[in-house]
Amino acid sequence: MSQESQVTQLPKETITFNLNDRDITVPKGTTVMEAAHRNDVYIPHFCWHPGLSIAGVCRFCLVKVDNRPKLEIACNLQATPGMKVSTLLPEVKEAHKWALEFHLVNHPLDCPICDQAGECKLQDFYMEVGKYKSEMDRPKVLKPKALNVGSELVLDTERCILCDRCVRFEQEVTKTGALGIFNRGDRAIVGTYPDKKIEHNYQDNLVDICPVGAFTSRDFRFKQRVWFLKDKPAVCPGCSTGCHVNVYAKPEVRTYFRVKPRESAVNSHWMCDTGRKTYKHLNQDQRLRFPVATDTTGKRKRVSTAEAVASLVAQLRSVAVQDVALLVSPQYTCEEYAAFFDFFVKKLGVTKVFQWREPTEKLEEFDGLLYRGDHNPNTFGLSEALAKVGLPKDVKNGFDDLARSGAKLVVALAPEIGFQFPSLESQFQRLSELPFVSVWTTSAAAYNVQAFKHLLPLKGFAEKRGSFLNYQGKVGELAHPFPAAVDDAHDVVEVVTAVADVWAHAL
Amino acid sequence: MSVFSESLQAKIQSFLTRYETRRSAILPVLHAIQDEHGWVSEPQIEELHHTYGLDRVHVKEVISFYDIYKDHPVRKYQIRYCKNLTCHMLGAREAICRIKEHITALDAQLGEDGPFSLEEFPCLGKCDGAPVMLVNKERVEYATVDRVDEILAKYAPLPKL
Amino acid sequence: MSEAKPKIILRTEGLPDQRSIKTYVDKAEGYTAVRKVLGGLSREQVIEEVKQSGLRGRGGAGFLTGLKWSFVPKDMPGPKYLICNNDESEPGTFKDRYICAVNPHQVIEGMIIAAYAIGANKGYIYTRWEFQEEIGYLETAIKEAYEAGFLGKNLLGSGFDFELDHYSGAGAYICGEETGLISSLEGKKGQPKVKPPFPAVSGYLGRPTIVNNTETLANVPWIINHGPKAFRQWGTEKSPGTKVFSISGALNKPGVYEVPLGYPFESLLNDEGGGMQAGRSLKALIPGGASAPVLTPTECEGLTMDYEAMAQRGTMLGSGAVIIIDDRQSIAELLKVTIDFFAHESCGQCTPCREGTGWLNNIMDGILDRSAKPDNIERLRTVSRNMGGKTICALSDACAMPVMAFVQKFSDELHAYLAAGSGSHRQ
Amino acid sequence: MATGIIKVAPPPEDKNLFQMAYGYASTIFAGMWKTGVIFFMQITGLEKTNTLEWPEQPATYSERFKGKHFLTRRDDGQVRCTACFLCATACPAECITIVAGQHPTNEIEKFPVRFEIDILRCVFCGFCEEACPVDAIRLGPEYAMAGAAGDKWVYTKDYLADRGQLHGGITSVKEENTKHFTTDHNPRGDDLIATDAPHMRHH
Repeated sequence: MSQESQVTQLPKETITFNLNDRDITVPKGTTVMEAAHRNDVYIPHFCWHPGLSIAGVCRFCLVKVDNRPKLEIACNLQATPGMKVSTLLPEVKEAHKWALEFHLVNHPLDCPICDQAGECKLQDFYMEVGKYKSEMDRPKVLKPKALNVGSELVLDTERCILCDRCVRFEQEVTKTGALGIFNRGDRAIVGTYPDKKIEHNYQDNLVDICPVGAFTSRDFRFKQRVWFLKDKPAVCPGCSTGCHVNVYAKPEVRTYFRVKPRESAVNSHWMCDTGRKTYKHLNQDQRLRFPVATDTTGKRKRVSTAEAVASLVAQLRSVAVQDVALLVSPQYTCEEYAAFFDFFVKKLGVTKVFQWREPTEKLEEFDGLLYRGDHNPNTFGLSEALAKVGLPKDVKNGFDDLARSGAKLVVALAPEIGFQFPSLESQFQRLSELPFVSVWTTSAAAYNVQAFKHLLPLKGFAEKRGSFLNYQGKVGELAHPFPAAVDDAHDVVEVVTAVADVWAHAL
Repeated sequence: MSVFSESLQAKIQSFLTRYETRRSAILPVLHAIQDEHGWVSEPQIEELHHTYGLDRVHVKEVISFYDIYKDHPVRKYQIRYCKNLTCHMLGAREAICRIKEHITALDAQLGEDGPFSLEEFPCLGKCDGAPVMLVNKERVEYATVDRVDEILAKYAPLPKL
Repeated sequence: MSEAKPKIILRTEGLPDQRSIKTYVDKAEGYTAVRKVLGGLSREQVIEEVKQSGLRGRGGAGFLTGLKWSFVPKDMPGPKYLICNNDESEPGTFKDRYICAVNPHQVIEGMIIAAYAIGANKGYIYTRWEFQEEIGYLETAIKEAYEAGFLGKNLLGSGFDFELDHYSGAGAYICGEETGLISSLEGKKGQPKVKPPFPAVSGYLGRPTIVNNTETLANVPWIINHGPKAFRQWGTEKSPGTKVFSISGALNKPGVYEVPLGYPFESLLNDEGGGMQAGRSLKALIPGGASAPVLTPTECEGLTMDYEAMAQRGTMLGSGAVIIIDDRQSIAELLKVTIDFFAHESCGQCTPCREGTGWLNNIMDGILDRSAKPDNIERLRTVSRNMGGKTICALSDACAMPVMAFVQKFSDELHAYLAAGSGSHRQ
Repeated sequence: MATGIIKVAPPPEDKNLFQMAYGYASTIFAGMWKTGVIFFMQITGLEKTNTLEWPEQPATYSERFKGKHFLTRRDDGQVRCTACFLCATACPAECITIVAGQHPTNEIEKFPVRFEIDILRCVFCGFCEEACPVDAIRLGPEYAMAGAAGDKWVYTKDYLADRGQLHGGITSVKEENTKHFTTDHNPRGDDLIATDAPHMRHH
């Protein structure tokens, strides 16, 4: 992203200045705010955002510079050699107190019903520098609330502090310019042109950058209070860009609630709305809850993982290796591919390996910001893994070849993100016509296909360790898994190990 | 089919090329539209957006920001009465009350077709003629409460109060 | 003493057909300065002349004009711009309007010289919409100047081009602030821009831009013609030259008068202004437009009209808008009017100004309808103190300063108004 | 006889059996007389009894007794609760389950689609009452909560807001903080959103 490239292309020469009695060396031309941001000194602010241009309107990041009469805003203050800057002096704190008071003068007391509560800058600063006894004893200015400004958004202009971040985001990042600030003085309200909506695929970023509860996400609206949620870093499985994200869940109820971007070189501060929906399939109502196998009468029934593995091995023994085929979707981690191919290709010598891809996909598509036509997180990794075991690495949908191959037993790693596969159902149908298919999947959709005789529940991307390789081959780490929302779920590595064990002992 | 008259279209075109950037033309264009129509309607903004490439959000922002631009229909005679310091000291408040009385009376008869609308205006920069008001574009000085009646009568017949 | 009074700006005042280029050229050595400059003065020389003269910006801040010009980067390729700030919106100020009505050509000549000095080839005169007549005068003047060959390509064969255009505002006080004016000229909301960068380096469309007040520019031709020394013969050491004052209030002869800086307030009030109207006496004085702190009669004693004397008394000369408040006025009402103005005109960008002016206005409503508590009067000061000096432009100070002065100097009357019900002698 | 600090009363030497019997009998009779009189007074209602015949006679507790919870209402009869989850947050027994939703009407933005208290978990600490910013939940003077197996131990919103004992619900007199949903200077005030109550899983 552009912001990143700026960071990398900064001029060589650096300057040193003093911030809170601590010498800080930064590239020439850096503002005090950036310098503080990079050196973990927190200067309170509303309108400044590392991913956006400088507006300097909230007047909250006031700092004291030695030998200068007035307080200055850190976001537009260039660090110069030898400059002494302080954010701790009483006069600065007093200024912050009043800056906050001015923000709160017309801010409604919506905290009980505001989704931002708990991660709201106004609340945080109020705890820090609040005038606990407000001097405002006059009626507040009222503005329109709960407006529908986009498919993903709800706007409350009364909570808005007019920091201008959303307007700049629309102008600078998405270049759609759908938002403006109308009227002037304390009558100013942010909004879209009458009856026009925000339509792009990056709406929820407005919710993220909004320092208060003016923009709230329609998907997350009222679902949970944020202080109940735990977040863990992960990588978005929505497309081959592999944005770095945080997944938010409430482990006590084993429910996932939202996905938010995490600052990184890959995606800067942003991510698309499609990616934000990748938590839904992790919730229990959409998960395959238990392994399924057939009993002697050939009837489907719930079994333990051990039984499922045993029956799979039995099936494997009953057919010749050249009749075994693997159908692999590019939505699993490199580690999983390694283990999978290690056993089936290297050990068993299976040669029929096909990719499970979406026939309608347009790989070269790109929206110019983040979202890519390849809706799989690990196409790159799969090709690598295939190449490693000496198989063709070219990216193509292998369904037809599979049908022609006359395989009698297929082990299929089904796609995890179902909504990225419009033709998933028809693919299931085609697959179910084959003699024996063992479908390894996270989703309950496969269970509803009666013809599937053998199903193994897998963990979702937020529940396992591993790594994706994005379109550039950059590594995206999945290092902090949540406990699986489904008891019987395992990742491919665990399943394959089990299969290998049984296979070995059965010899 | 354009919502603008031939002459107005020509004017707008000339403004678009007159300044360094197209956007700079927004203010003059809006002035031109208001001189002809008195206010700026949404269809007009839409045409500016689509035909003349003036972004509708930018135009709306400008209209809402500046006092002169109106996004709702206006009366035949818009009175802008200065209520600032000097005019206030020399009797603006009483005159404004008087004008309001007239307008209420007129509106009682004519409703929306009443000839006058009143806007208490920040400042008109003619303090040596205070109290001063603008009727449309015409500046009227010494518009004290005792002269208000005759001044308004020049524009439209007034009912007895 | 009025015959001894110098005329630098209003030289064609009262002459027949005063606005026309003919009168200007015949009677007021019109366009001789341009000839002199284009005839062989270098840019540096022009700037030096103006620096020497000690000419200070007449728009309100009183910044040294020559110094301002010298900030423009010399050898920077690409266009530069000169803008004449004719958006005179400060309540009580109407001098620029009068200058445009009396002697528009001198402004234009001043612009040509200034443009030459900073190397700008495009200029704009930004006039507020309310000055419909004067906009007419300016446009004819510009036309005349083009016909006479003082505007356009290759002026007087010097190879210097200068195009001048007129731009009309749309009713926003904040467009009088130079960066606000630039935003407006770019077709945006008239919201001031964060500084740095300053307009002299990156202004209109990100190009070097100088914004000067109408009166300031009108001074330039005279300085070029007669030299800095002659200019300094009037006014004080730090505030040389003359100043065009606009005097208003309950006077016998309110109007626009050009007098040397340092001119005694007494004579300005009684000679030029013709004294207070019968039966009225001076209650207070606002010496520099609505944003200047108010002065009590005692503070007015021995007051001279120049930047230092005003600063000394904790107020400012501003744009030279002298507002006389007579004894029939209610301070509470005037304070409401002042605050209401700034609350209406705040551009809504910076929080302290947006919310602060609104809050003050809100309190004033309470005081006028007497629903406010007595401590609200002191709160006016607390709020003002904390909104001042914290914003992009000076509007929040412009609101805070007069409020603090009013409340400090007339707090008894305000309390009486709130308590007794009527502080006004009108009812 | 030990003489010292402790004085021991001498045994009744000069009392004969009859005297002793009289002594005991008289006290017994005195006691029975007293009892008899009170018994007579009370059954004839001449004296007030200090016990009551529960459950036929109800016992009333003080208003401040922290008994069974109830949800207060607005003047318009709507449940006042704004589903802010503060009670659930404060609850040490984690016995409160709330599902919030978008209210169909515009006056109220957020409201509890479900509000449940698992009374078997509740410890009657009253923290919910303390935490509530809008005086929506209170602990009332009802104390009798005995029940048989199979009874409803999870109180629903309707039960909490309106059960027989509440006589049509208690209205809290707290004044509303102003909400602004009108269309003036609002380009699209008619376009207020109304989302469905979000679906929530529970284990």
